Amino acid sequence: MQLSRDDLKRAYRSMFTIRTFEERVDKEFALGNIPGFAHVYLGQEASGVGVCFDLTNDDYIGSTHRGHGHCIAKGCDVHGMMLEIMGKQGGLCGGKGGSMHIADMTKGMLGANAIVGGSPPIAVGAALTQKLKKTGRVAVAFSGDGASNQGTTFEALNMAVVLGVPAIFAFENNGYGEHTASSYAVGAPSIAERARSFGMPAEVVDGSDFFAVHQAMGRALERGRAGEGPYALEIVCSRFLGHFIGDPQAYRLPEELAQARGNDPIPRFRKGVTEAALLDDADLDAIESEVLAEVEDAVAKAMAAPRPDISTLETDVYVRY
Amino acid sequence: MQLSRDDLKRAYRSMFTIRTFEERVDKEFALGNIPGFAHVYLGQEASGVGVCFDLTNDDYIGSTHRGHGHCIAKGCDVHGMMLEIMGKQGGLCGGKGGSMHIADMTKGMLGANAIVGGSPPIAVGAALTQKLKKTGRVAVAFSGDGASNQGTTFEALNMAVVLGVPAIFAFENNGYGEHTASSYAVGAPSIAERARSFGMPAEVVDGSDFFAVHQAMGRALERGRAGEGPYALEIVCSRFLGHFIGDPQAYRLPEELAQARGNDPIPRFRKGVTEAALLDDADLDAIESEVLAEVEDAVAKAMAAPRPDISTLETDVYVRY
Amino acid sequence: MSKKTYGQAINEALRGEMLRDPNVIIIGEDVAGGHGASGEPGGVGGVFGMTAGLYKEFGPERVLDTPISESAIIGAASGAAVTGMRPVAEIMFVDFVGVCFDQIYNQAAKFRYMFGGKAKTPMVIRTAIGAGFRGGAQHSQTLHPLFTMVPGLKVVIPSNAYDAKGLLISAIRDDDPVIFMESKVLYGQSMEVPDEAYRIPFGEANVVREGKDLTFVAFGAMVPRALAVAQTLAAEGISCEVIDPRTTSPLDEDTILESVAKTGRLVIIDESPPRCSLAADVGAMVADKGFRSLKAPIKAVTCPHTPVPFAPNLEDEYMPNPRRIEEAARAVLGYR
Amino acid sequence: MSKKTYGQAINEALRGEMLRDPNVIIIGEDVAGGHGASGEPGGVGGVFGMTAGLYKEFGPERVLDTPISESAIIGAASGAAVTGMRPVAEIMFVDFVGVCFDQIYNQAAKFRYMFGGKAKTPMVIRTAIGAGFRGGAQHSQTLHPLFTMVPGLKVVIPSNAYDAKGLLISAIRDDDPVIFMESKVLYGQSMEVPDEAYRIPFGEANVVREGKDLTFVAFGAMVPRALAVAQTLAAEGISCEVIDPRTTSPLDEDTILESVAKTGRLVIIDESPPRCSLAADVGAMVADKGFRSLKAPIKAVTCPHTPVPFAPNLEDEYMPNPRRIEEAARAVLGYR
Ligand SMILES: Cc1ncc(C[n+]2csc(CCOP(=O)(O)OP(=O)(O)O)c2C)c(N)n1
Ligand SMILES: Cc1ncc(C[n+]2csc(CCOP(=O)(O)OP(=O)(O)O)c2C)c(N)n1
Ligand SMILES: [Mg+2]
Ligand SMILES: [Mg+2]
Repeated sequence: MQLSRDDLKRAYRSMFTIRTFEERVDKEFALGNIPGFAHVYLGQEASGVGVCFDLTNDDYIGSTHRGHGHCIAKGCDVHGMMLEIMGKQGGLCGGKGGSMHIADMTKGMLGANAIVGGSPPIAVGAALTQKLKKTGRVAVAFSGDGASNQGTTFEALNMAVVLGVPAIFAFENNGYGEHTASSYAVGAPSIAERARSFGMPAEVVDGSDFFAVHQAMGRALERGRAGEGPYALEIVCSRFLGHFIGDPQAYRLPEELAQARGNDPIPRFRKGVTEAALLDDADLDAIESEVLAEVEDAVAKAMAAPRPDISTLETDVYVRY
Repeated sequence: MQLSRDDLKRAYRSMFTIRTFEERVDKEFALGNIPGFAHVYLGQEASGVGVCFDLTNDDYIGSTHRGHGHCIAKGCDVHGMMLEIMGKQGGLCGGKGGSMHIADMTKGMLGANAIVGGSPPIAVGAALTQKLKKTGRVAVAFSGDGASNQGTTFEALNMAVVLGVPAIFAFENNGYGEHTASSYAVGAPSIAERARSFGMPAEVVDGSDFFAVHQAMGRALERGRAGEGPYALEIVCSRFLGHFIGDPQAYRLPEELAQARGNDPIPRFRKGVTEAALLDDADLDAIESEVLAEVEDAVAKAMAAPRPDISTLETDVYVRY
Repeated sequence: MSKKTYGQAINEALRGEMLRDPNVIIIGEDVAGGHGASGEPGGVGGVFGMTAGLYKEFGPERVLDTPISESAIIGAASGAAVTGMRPVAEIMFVDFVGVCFDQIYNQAAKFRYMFGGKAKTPMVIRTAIGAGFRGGAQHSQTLHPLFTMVPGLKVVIPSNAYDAKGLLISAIRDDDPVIFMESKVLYGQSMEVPDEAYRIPFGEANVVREGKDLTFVAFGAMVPRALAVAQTLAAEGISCEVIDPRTTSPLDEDTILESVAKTGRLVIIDESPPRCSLAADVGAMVADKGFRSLKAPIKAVTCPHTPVPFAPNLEDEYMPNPRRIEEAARAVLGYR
Repeated sequence: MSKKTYGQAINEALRGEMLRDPNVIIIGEDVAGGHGASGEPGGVGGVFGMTAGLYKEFGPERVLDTPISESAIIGAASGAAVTGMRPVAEIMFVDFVGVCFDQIYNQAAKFRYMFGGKAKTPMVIRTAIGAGFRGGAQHSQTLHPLFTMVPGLKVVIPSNAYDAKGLLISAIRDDDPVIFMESKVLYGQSMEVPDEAYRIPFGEANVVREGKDLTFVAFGAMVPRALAVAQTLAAEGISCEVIDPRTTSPLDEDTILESVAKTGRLVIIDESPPRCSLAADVGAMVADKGFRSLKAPIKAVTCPHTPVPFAPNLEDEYMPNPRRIEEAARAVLGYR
């Protein structure tokens, strides 16, 4: 079945929200309004949205240090996110987490993770619950190409096969782990092939094409929902900016960056759906205006919000101690 | 080139020494003469000997908890080993290591390792030295089928490819990791195939056939010595006894055990070389007598030896502190 | 009530909790055993037999054998815990935590705080600890300090069968991640243990023996050793109080401080190398909060700053033994 | 001699040692940077720039970029070390040690003992530590207690550029495994640092300021904080001695004990959660060996028993700050 017009709008809204949110994070960071460091998802929007599009709040995802896009795609509130990223009261994690630890259990978002390779084992656990409780739900582990070389990730792949759990490994190969190309750090000819050799179906997907990601994810999801076990996707995409905000990425020549920008998933989606007369520019422009206003509002509110109360420093360590 | 008659004698001596040594360890353990626990290598002799046969003292191996066979194959002194396993003065590690930590740097033996998956990363480092110093030497990491699922092992495979070091991964698939079959715990269709997907040549070898192991290792060694990078072998063999001495292994039916015993690498070697008239029974019997006497002597000396001096408890922690 | 070993008490607690709550599952290496072999699976029940019989009773959905992949075991447990299960994961020997420590201290233990209180991670990690087993440097460690220092984790170290059962039940019903450290040398020790379920709360020390001249604080397998020395000294009219904190995080500071207020003298017996140990932790706590009561230096009897040696005579000397405990006690008692 | 930052001092030490000894190699993530990209490799030099320029000067056989595989990084370093190299491995943030801890504490640190003194493992692990960087719970820890407790490992925690250079040179020339902990908040601090090579021995504390009323013991980035409070108190005529142990393993107990013998009062400032911390370690040591000198309780100023929070105000309160240090000092000084 094709996606409905409402679905297409939802997809565009989600991708455009990520785009707007991340551009704004980049800007607010430069202005000194965001403490610490942040890794933005610019250029990878079709991946997160394609993967999360058909997930419910009862399906889980485990994310990475580059997690804002996954959060938005999974339905986290951008107001709560911006508050969190700015370290303010009312943030999704009360200001205690920050950019690299945004989580929202009510949305099935098990947390960004500042440890590369941290999420895959946890996602296997979330998938195990689904198997044991026979919910038909799945758990997705997002990992980068860099994370695909971490021992914990490999263990999770094997464990998922052995336990037969509905875990979906979404490897976002954006070409780089920090400042090192995946062509150097991944010794294998292909991440998908490597995952396949662990005993699960795996495919390579064009991560700049929302539809390609969504369809591949559909196959993974079908298998997961049917209780047939794990699946892996190698989603090939581009990181438009540096590893973290402020990375000058002198190691990438202008041509490489231009080429990445030339394959921008958002205009590509727009072109696709307008040319097919599924949506028209007015539909999409309206979404854009709404999103821009929402993000603007989120920033304004986050800027105005107070810091967390100092009394919260020692709360939330334990349920009870 | 075929192996010379002297080579064949050396191979038989090495395998038979392992067999005799391990049977004696099993017996001395039952008599209470060996403290702690011990994992014997019975049934896997052709693997260790085939892999180590062409290695020099300047080639390295990293071993496992089931390391006695690797030590002997690499040339460690059986007297020093028996002293060590009994926890006596003069043991290869001064009695501080025990069965699971026998090492001998002068023989290129980097240590048994009681952590499953502990050795592969270390072997990558030893191989790195060889690459950087351009020695033409290699480093072998022995791992079991169980260890093939440990994250550290996977990382080592990838790292070896990325750094292009002469590391050889010898996966001894004896069908079990403790009391769990590799058919259950290795989700992949094949350990060799999984290693191959990391970007190195890999092959499956009959681990009860000394010649098959030796020849496959020859290919690995050729690549390593030429500086062409890592190699993996999945050596399929059988564990005659339980995981550790004392394991009743009720989970294996008598037929399975009988089948394993039926493919004993030692009579198989004997049959092969005598039928081909390369060696005769007298040659082999002479070796056996010598080995039996040597192991007998090692046990007698170890039994008579004193415990390490109590003053050594706090030495050897640092070179200087 | 009947005589049970420490090991049986643990097995009974696991079984009882599994019967009570279908969300309790067991996951680890060979916790069933025999999968994929020619014989029947389920006959092993862990290398120490602590989960014996549970696979046969509860089946493969409740007792899960895993590959040798500790990071994935802990991750599977914590991921299952935050999504509604109550997993009891087994790390066979505590020495193996190095391959999965991130999943413990950076993940499971931090979820709740990092997520602003919005996650709950009810999981237990059972693991075997301690020397005296001739296991060598990588199978004989105790490592309770490693866990005690981690905010978000609770650390339990039972010294006898009765406590083992009650503390394990509390651990399984607890809503935070708990590491439950089982002394290998105690597995075979037996005593009267009730058949029914009961809980021992965390953070409540057990005053194993009352005394007025000197306070011993001892953990896990060191408790019987402290008691033995207390008995020896009693023959000379010296009265030692012996405190078993039972959990190191939370730690019952009050009971220790009250005891030192009475005795003025403290010796801590802790089976681990001395640096940043529980001995140091308790000693420093008392040197701050109990300073006024102190009549003598605080002494610790620990292992030396060395790995665990293999040879039996070296290992026996490595562990805090009665001779060294007695020496420390006499030094403190004789202080002028 | 010229003004150099802590970071430059580190870079200079690395470069000097690489020039001196061809066996010194650097291995880690992005220590060169840019491999496989369209541009030139070698322009990164580590995320904090500590290895900047070294790839271009020494080439790919001396400065090795790796995948994100910390266990394999440490194993590669220790395996290279026991076979003749002198690797300097980088673990970008100390928080990441959980994925490779086994290779540190069970392997590299134990080789020598387990093998009866027959192995030598000359390797250094450089790693960035500490809060105040708004890095959140998994990028802000200090974790020196985790390493200090490990027999076989040496632990270095320099508090200024001069020490950083001299201690790093000592670490690289040392024949044992050393973990070298670099405070992120100090990278930009500058002072006069000699251009030539010099060594600062391990286990020799630096008495940063002499005093007679109170002893501060502080580690790494806490040293300047202790000094600042010492200055504040000096204005009131209170004379504080400030001791920077520089290495936590070995620890210079004598200098601390001598100071306490003089002042009778001790406050330890340690950036880590309190349990089994260095603060506890030093406190307990003095409560035993320095008991007779003590005039007041030993106080520790540490972080609370919580993960590191992200929000700046929470993080500032989390770290031992001048207010809390001063409070502790006054409590000890006012003790009767
Ligand atoms: C265990 C661990 N090692 C190293 C890091 C530092 N680090 C953070 S992000 C990153 C690169 C990750 O690359 P990839 O997985 O490809 O994700 P991407 O940044 O491209 O989204 C590294 C090395 C870390 N956070 N955790
Ligand atoms: C990290 C770690 N996990 C678990 C163990 C316990 N253990 C020791 S040997 C073993 C089985 C290893 O199986 P395999 O690698 O196939 O080697 P084999 O015993 O068959 O030679 C296990 C689980 C360990 N020593 N280290
Ligand atoms: Mg990437
Ligand atoms: Mg095996």
